[in-house]
Amino acid sequence: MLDSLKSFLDGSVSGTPGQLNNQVWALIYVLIIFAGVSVAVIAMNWLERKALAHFQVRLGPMRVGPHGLLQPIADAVKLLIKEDIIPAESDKFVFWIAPLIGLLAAFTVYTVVPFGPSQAVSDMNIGILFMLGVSSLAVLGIVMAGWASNSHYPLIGALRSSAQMVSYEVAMGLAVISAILMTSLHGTGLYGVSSLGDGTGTLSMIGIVQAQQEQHVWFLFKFFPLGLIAFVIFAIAMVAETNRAPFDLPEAESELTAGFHTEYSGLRWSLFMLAEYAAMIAVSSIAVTLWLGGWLRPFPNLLSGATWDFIFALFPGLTFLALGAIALLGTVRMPKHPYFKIQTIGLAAFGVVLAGIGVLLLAVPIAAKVSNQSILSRSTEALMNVYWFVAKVAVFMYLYIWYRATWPRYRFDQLMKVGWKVMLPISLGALILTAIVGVLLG
Amino acid sequence: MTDPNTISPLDLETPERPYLDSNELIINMGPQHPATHGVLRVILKLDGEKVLGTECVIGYLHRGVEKIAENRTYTMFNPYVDRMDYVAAVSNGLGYCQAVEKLLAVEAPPRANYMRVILTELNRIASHQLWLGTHALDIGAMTPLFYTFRDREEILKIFEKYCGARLTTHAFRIGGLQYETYAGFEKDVKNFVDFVKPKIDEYEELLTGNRIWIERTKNVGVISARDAIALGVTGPVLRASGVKWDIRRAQPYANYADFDFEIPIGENGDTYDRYIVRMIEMRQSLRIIEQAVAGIPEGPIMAKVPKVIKPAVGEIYHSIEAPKGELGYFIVSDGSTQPYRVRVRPPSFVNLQALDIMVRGMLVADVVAVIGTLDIVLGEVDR
Amino acid sequence: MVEKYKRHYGSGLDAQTYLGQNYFTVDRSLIPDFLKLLRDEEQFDYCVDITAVHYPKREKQFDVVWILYSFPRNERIRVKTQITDGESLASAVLIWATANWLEREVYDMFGIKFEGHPDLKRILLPDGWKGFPLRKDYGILQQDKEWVQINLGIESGQ
Amino acid sequence: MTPVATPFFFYMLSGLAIIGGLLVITRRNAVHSALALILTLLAVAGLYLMLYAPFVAGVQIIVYAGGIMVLFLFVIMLVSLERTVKERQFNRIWPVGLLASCALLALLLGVYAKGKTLFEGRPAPPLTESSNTQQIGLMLYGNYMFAFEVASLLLLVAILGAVIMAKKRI
Repeated sequence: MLDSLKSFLDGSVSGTPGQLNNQVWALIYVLIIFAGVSVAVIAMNWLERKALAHFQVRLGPMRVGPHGLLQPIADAVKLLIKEDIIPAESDKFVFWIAPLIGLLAAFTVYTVVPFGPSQAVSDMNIGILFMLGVSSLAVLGIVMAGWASNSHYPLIGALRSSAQMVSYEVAMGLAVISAILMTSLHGTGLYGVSSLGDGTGTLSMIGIVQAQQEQHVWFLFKFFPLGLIAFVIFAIAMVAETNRAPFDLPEAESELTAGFHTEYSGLRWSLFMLAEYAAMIAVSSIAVTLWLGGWLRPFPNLLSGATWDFIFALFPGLTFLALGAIALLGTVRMPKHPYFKIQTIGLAAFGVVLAGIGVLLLAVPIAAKVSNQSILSRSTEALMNVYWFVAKVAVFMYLYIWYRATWPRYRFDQLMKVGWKVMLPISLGALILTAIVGVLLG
Repeated sequence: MTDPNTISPLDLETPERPYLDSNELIINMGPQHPATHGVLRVILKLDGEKVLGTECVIGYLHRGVEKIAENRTYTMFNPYVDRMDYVAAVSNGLGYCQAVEKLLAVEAPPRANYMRVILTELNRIASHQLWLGTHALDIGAMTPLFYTFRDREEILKIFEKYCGARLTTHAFRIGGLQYETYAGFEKDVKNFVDFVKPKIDEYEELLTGNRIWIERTKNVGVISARDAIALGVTGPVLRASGVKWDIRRAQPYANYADFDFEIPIGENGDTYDRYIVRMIEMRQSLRIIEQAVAGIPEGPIMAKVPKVIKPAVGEIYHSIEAPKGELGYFIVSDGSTQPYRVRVRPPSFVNLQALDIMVRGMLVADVVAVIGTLDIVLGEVDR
Repeated sequence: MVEKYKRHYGSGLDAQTYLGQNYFTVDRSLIPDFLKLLRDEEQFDYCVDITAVHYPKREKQFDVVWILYSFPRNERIRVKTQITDGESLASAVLIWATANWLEREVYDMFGIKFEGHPDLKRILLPDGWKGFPLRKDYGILQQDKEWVQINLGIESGQ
Repeated sequence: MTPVATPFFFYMLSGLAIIGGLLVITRRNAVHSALALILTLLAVAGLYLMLYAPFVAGVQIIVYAGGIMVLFLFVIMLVSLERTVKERQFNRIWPVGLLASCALLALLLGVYAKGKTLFEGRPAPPLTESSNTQQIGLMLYGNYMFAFEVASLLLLVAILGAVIMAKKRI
């Protein structure tokens, strides 16, 4: 067992734990990802409340911890100790299992999310298919929750949700196919024909990113604007897929009070929320992988070489340093009243921790450059991959919040109309054109 | 469109199509529901998501205002009217005071009238802002709510500085005003007008051109001018259906005849037109306020009113254009110090009646939009 | 207009003005015809309000008042009739749709019945409530104790 | 890639599939039956994975478990369940069902008994994992092009029929 641990670390082999059949590392990866996603959901929770508040000229959580930093923890504790209500007339078993299915589907997807060329639990050769399949199971949880509650509002919410998810999955799938198609096609649109890449298509998540690297183009820009169209279709469909504003009809609070989870409370309700945010991150990961070059840093080919690698490797550390600086700036701007003393200290400590992480992240690439040890350079690379992937996903997360603050909600029939009459034809057209252009240029 | 005269009451017992009732639902929307603006209960009969019919159950907030009036003197009843449409308390007070003044045959002095116009128009803007925020929230746009509440705060500050109260102001007295304006009142109002003009543009920027907003409001809750008149609908709802009728213009009260303003009308009588009409009304109110502040005369603020108000035997009906529609007071006097009967003609109550024909055949989401666009206040519906 | 109707209806109709506001006092039997006539012939197309006043000492206890408005003429008018307790009136729902809720409220508060109303039941008070609050013999602190105790499970609503 | 604990997973997945199948026919509540059917479908998808057919497994999950079953549930939820639970009309045809399942059982047993002789000697070599998807594509669009197109035409007819039935006026 130690061997298997070591062989992975010292760089003698490379690949995902799944490929290497290394169960121990697979387990460690799963745990890391589970913890990471949970933390990301908590962070997203805080960030959403804060950002939304600032969109809406208010402050958001300010009381629990400095600038409400501990609010998610307080919320989690509250939800855990809240009374768990199961309606008397509900279908107990289905009611009980529904949130679990949603959560399971949302988290299973992460087994194939490639945070780097070897930073994924497994690299299935049907990766993207697996992802779409498992995330389509999430709707089962919602439908079951709505039905099991045995109440009208949840039932309507569940009906809306199933119709919505099934219809948007079609457009989403077609957009995905046109990205997959690009893995096998030469030619980079605006940049003319090129013979980069080996020309074999792949469904593997890692393979798709590698194809983008080999072809020297993010699929977003390939066959411009065809890649862009497919991406936009996907970006819209994924919002509908995760039931977020402006497509949050299944839980439209002004119409259906809370939609499918009206009858849920406490821990079960929080499982739904966890699943929703996890699913948001998951679909954003798909979008990043398929169109935005996954873990690739900007211009991996144009600005290649050890120097550029080193410069880009400094980004993670610098980001954390900047976050730390913001926190410390907040500390300085805290009111001087003794009432805020503990908060000020807390914020300062938080800033110091962030800055410390930043320094650590800066130290790794610098040490790697100086000492030239393989393990250090390997971890620098892993760091960079994960950093760029997470940074790209974070952009999507911010977009989710932005949408929610800006747009009113669609009506059900309009949503279906957009799905079937606008998105589906466009994505189908984009797919066909991609194939034609690819054949003509290839 | 169903003929409003012959619309049948909702039959909750038998399904419309007895053998294909696979998805006919009866849903209670309210009394505790996020989008019913208080304790309104709407019984919806649905076919899937399509609304087959509605029935409003009201009265949860009934406080017997009309009964209270019979047991209070004319002066004592004045603060109670603020509690009906509590988001437009100033308008309520204006209507009541003017009705009693008419009964007593006294006339408020010009300065008082100018002040009354300024305060009621400010209140109209506040009411419309609250309507806009909640209406947008019902349709799913969260952000306008906070913008409108931020700006409404400035109006409430002016009220507070003037009379000490923010919501239920009790700003007017029978015969005029109790308080002279505070120092800097004109400046505050002028500053507010300058402050809020760009803000209204900001609301419009968020909503007017928004595709989703347009799709959610165009052709939703349509009511024709004929039906609107038959149903007694008044205020912006009636004007959005294309009837150019505003009591401020048709039968001017206070000194609205002195001011230059336009009455916006819509064409289609849908939710979008009602939205546009109210947005323009806010701007027109600002125009009136500007003119009033510029022309406010010096002079007394209280007419000669006897200490004990004892109108002669008789009855009077007086109505004003409240933000929500025609607000009327029908007062019967028996010659004593207490009114024999006060009947309030509440605009929200009558407008709410139109909900049924406006949403038949629409979807559940439209019910929410239409309740919002009718701009009802349950305190006034139930009294 | 007044002359014309006076001639037409004779003693059943009287027109008065108080403080510049015009109203007709009409006999109960003429009400349905007269209201319809006002809408069709005189263009009073908008029924502002329907209400009632209770005079317990009179033989005909109730005044029922229709407040009407004409958009084309920009004119308000009131129609009044007197009825005794227990007498019913013809519903105006088929003349003005808005009469629906307004008549329900009059029924709710005064117990005046309107014949031909599609759904005459209480509107502001709960179904099953006893008593009509706006009658003068109904005390301001009075309530339907039985209803409160059964439906709310509390001793008193006050 | 060496498989892990193959017999265990095989028996577990088969067991799940069989239990799910039994639950489908024994549950009175249609929603419960549908959920059991989903279990069966997922277990079968797992079996496909064990057969080195990941593409088929993925499609099984997307199409059956994710798509068709959601529509099933959609329809079931719309039907008033209280009445269907009481009605017995679906159970009247059980002799036919028994006959059909007996025939199927006989067929399967026959194949199992004579399997060696029916499919001559060697089983087909397992496909290498990486080329599986590609091979399916080549097969579908190469050897079985005609059958594939006929199947898609059939589906088109079905869609048209559904549209005509659902829509009263076109």
